[in-house]
Amino acid sequence: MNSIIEAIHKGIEKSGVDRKKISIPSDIPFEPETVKSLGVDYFQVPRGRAIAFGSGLKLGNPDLKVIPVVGDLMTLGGNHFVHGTRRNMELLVLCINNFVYHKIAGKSVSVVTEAFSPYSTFEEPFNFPHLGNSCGAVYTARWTALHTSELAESIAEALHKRGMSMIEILAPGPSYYRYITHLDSELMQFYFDNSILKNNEDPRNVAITADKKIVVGKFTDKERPTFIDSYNTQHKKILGDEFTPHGPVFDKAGGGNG
Amino acid sequence: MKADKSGVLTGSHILSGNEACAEGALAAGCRFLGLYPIVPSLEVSKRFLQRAPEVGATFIQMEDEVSALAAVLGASWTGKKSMTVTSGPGFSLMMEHLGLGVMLETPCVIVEIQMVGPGLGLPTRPAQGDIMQSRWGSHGDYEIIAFAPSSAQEMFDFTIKAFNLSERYRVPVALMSDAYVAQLKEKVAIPSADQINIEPRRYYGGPRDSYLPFKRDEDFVPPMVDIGQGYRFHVTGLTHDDRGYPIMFEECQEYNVHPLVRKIRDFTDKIIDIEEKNTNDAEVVIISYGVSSRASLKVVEQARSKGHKVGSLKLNTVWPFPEKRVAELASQVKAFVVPEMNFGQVVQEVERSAYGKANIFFLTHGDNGVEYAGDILAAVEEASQMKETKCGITEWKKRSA
Amino acid sequence: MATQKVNTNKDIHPMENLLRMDRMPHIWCPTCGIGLAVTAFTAALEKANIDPNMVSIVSGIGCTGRVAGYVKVDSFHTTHGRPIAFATGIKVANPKMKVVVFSGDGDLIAIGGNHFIHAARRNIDMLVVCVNNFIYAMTGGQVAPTTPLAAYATTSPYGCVEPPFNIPYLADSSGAVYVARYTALHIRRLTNALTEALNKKGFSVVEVISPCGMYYSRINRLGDGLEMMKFYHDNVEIKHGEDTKNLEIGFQSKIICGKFVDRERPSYMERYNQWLSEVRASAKNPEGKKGA
Amino acid sequence: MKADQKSVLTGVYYIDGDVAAGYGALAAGCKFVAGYPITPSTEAFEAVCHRGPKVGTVFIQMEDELGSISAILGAVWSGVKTMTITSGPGYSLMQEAIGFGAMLETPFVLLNIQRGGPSTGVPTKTGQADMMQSRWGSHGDYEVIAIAPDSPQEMFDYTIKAFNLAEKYRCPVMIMSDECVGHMTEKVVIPDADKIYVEPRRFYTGPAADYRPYKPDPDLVPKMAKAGEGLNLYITGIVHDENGYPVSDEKYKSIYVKRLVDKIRLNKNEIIELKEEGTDGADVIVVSYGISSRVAVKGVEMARQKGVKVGTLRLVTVWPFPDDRINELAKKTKAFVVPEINYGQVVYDVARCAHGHASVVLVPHGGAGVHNPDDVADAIEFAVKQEKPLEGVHEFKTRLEKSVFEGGFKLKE
Repeated sequence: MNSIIEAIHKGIEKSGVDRKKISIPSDIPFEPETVKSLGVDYFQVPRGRAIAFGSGLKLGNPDLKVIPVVGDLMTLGGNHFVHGTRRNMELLVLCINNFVYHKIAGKSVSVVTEAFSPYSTFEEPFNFPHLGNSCGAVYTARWTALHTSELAESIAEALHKRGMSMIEILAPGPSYYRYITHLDSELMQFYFDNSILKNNEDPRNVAITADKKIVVGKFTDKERPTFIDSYNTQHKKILGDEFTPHGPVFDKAGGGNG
Repeated sequence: MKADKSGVLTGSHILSGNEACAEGALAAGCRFLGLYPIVPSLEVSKRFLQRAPEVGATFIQMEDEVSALAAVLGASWTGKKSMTVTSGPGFSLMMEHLGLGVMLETPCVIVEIQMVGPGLGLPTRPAQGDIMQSRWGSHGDYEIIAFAPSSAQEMFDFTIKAFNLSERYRVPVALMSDAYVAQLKEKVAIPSADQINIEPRRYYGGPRDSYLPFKRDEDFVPPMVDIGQGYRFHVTGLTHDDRGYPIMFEECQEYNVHPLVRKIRDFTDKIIDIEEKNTNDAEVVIISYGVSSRASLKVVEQARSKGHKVGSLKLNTVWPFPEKRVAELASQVKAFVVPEMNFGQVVQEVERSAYGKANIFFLTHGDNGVEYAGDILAAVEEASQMKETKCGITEWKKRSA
Repeated sequence: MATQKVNTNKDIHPMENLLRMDRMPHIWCPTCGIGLAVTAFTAALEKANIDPNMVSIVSGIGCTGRVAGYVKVDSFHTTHGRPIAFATGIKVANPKMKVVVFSGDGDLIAIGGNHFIHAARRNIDMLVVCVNNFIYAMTGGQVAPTTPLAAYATTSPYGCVEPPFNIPYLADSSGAVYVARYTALHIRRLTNALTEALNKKGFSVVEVISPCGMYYSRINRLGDGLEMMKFYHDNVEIKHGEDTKNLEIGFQSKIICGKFVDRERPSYMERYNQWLSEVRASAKNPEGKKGA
Repeated sequence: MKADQKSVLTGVYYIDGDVAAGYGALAAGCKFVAGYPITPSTEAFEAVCHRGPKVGTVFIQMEDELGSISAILGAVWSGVKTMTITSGPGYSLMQEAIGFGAMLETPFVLLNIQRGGPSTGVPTKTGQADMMQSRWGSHGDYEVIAIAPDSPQEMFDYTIKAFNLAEKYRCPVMIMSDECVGHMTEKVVIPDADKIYVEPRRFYTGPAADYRPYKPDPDLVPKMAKAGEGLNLYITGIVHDENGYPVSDEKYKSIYVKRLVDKIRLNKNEIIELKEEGTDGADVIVVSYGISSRVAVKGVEMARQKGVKVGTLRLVTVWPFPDDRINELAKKTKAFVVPEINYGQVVYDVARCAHGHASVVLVPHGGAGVHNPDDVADAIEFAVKQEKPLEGVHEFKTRLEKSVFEGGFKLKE
């Protein structure tokens, strides 16, 4: 089993969350056996739409734990990411970063003359933890696919966060319509070797650049009312008893379960 | 006008359809590619990007297909011939900007490599399920030109034609290929630059002060200018007058949008490109396009050798649809046989154009994606033995399956 | 290059050579701030000494989306949310053009959010003027991603439940090289900022806080545009160089204005050209074919 | 199943079509609405925002139309009924996800208030030019159901019907209204909840281990499940087998994708709803839908006064198209006159089904307004005069076209 899937598996295990309640909308294809072994509900959605689809799942049934898995660095889905984060939609976004960026820690990693990595070689990638943090994510972290145990730990922790959590997973993989299991092990090892752990680092400083080592770790861990919280409190405040609360109400002002 | 030498790779090459398409674009003078990668259209951009530095072409990989086509439209207004390349889901995302391209009358080419749909479909398998979408996919009224190449050579030739028509009529032109043609490696003969005719952009030549961006010539096509020339014009996706200023009355809608339709509809005879084979005395005519026509042409030979009077009508341009010619043939033939790799799209146009004068057999694709010539032959044989006219579409049930 | 001079003839509008006078009067409501932003922009265009023939304005849909129709340069009124993508095409295909995207908060940050962050990341050389009136005004006052928490709008009839975007922070964190914010009241500072941004190489963002007397302040009972202007006068704090994360705007809270980011990063075309020269060099030298 | 009392605002109202559709959705049990503001459909979304929180319907204004439709697809799979609301350009943006929804056999309702197009067009005025788009707008082969209401009352009634059809056939159902109907204010009667029939979702109730997401019932429609029930769903937009697992073999297309079109095509007699009047023995039949059918009434009256035998056929459901009925009528009548607010869309299907038995006359209109009834009357007279059927679709030259393109027309500024 692939290291990321293994981490998801272990993470769910550790978190103690009921697998039945977990939904994974993803724009990366998972193999049916993988989904079976994870014991979750899985949806393969059009590229970039995992977070929007996941928002619908969560709002339709607030009891669900939704883990959108997005590949290709959210090029298409960037907007859903920033807005979902701003709203603090209760999702755990696993951002599988399979870009082939040409220089890491001063060394040439991969040479692509054609732009079929999600980024053209000459473009600079996003600093995703920083972007997530600046939009208001309650939890951001970054690991490589070889940091399996840390990643699992992170997933377990983030599953209990109330709000948008985001874990970037550096997992160089060659192409687009492949299953998640096809990762470039050599590159993975390279990324693993050239990363340094810096927990609680200011996300501003964790950009992946040509001359520095990759910073991994947990960068953000904070609290903020979720979309459903704000939805319930605001409507309760204005409408009073006329309002039918949506899902479990955690806010004190809102009262117990509606 | 002759082609620019720098983009023409004269000679005989073994190229995949996708590569031939990129070569065709460069030969046609395309100097801007806005793309977002999607299987099975990757090789077009790959080839284009490899050749871009030497030819002096520019490209950008955008964040999605929505922006890829938007960038192409922007680039086209700088005077660079532009194109984008995509496949099923990406084409669906481009629908809004197809409408913008129509409304701004921006010449550009959209290469679409069809795959099995809907949804995510089968990304690597061929289909012809987006033909109706290319005609009707965006909101509002418009007419469009769509080519359907059937070989690598045609990918090259039709790409050039697509650019030419796009400039001539100031309309986005779609090249509706499929995953099969796109990946088929074949011999492609690229002529020398002076043998390739290029339609120059219809630039405005009058006095600077009296330029109006949408002042139409007799044929409803307005001449164009590039940005940065000091015309300081305005264009909008809203319903507009000659100046490009929004005016939202019923009369202006008629004044603005009806010509968008008429500039194609009134000139269909000049645009339509069909190839006929043995239709003079035919009792059955196979109407097909794209990769299906390869099987059809084979069937014509086989059937003729068996003594059936069979002809073929190959639609090089699917849109606008050659309804007049089909109607003419309808009064001559007993039946049309229409093989398509979908569940019935162009066959409906055939039904409409036949006016109940001929039977229509529809063949959906075979199990391996493309038609079995044997199925078409069987359908042709049955059609040629028909006594009465039943009209309407008869779905042909495969025997080989 | 033709230098534009401010017209001193009193019969002619001073901005006549940069505005489409044949389209006046414009569609904006009384006391709207968009016109002020346009005035500041045209003044900046003259101050920056840029040939207007080489400027292209791209707008999307919305009230601010109509700006392209009033400024007399090559101007494009495109689809909702996509002006940045359209402008990217123009800039990359013809790098000589000075490309300006002039649009509203809903257009650029809601539906166009993805293009906004990606263009900032790529550092495409363009100036983005984002007029923020906290609401979708053209469609009649719907909630926007900039509407402050608990503010009313027609699609948040019981108060907005989503925290708004801090646009400078978003721009900064996605890589913009120049970020400033002023209100429509600060016309002189705004003009200076726009002048500076026009001459900046890379992705520059200027946010213009604008009163919307017709929808935002009417629905929220904040008075008309003039009262909003008074509010800006009393509640704006100019703090240059303030950390962008502190720039959130709450409902009728203090607004921090100023220039926040001014840095250097290689622009998209610089990176592109560098790649191009490397590829060309390696093509000449087959042994180094790997290039890049 | 009866509607939920709380969600039905029983009474007599004077509201516009958009609001009526919003109330219809709530009455039909819609529990989640995602939208994005776009003229002229916003009033429907606003109606949901106002009433929703009181009846337990959650709403969200997403960042764009791509997000809206993706969110409602997600919400369906979490077990609720959903709808999204849009207009022209937004509809174009939704096309990818509509195909995806069709592939997943996700029941959802899409309210499209049509406006003049293409591109931005005339946002505040009417059009009917998205009809073909509703049928063909996404890539690949699929079928949808499209309904064209012509009054606020119908906006209410047919929104409920749309939800029912969506649940019954597990397919996207489009309500293809237009700006005129959307902004038209009329009397709307909302009945008691127990008089409203609401189709329940066809949930699977058997043992979890035996659940096959795409195993069809005899009517070709499979049973639905929801996330979080321990069914270990594997749902993909890739061509899939009964288990929902992706298949890569082309031959499965004809087995599994064909069902997407067959479940509508073979059930079409149950789906199609037509309103006919005076078609028996008519010399000319006016085929219309949506607002055009109301405008046509006047034209028909005028023609009748002149002694022409005119019948009317109103397409309440435009898709699936009533091929057989049109074909039957074509054999009995001399001509079809089709007024629609576009330059020819549904008229092509009328022509297709007429099989040359009757003339087909299109009365076009570019949008931003409705037909002049005189044009409809003239077109009827023109059509009845033809001795034998005209070939092809005859485009009738309207007064508007003549006034704009013939002789010294100047646009008002």
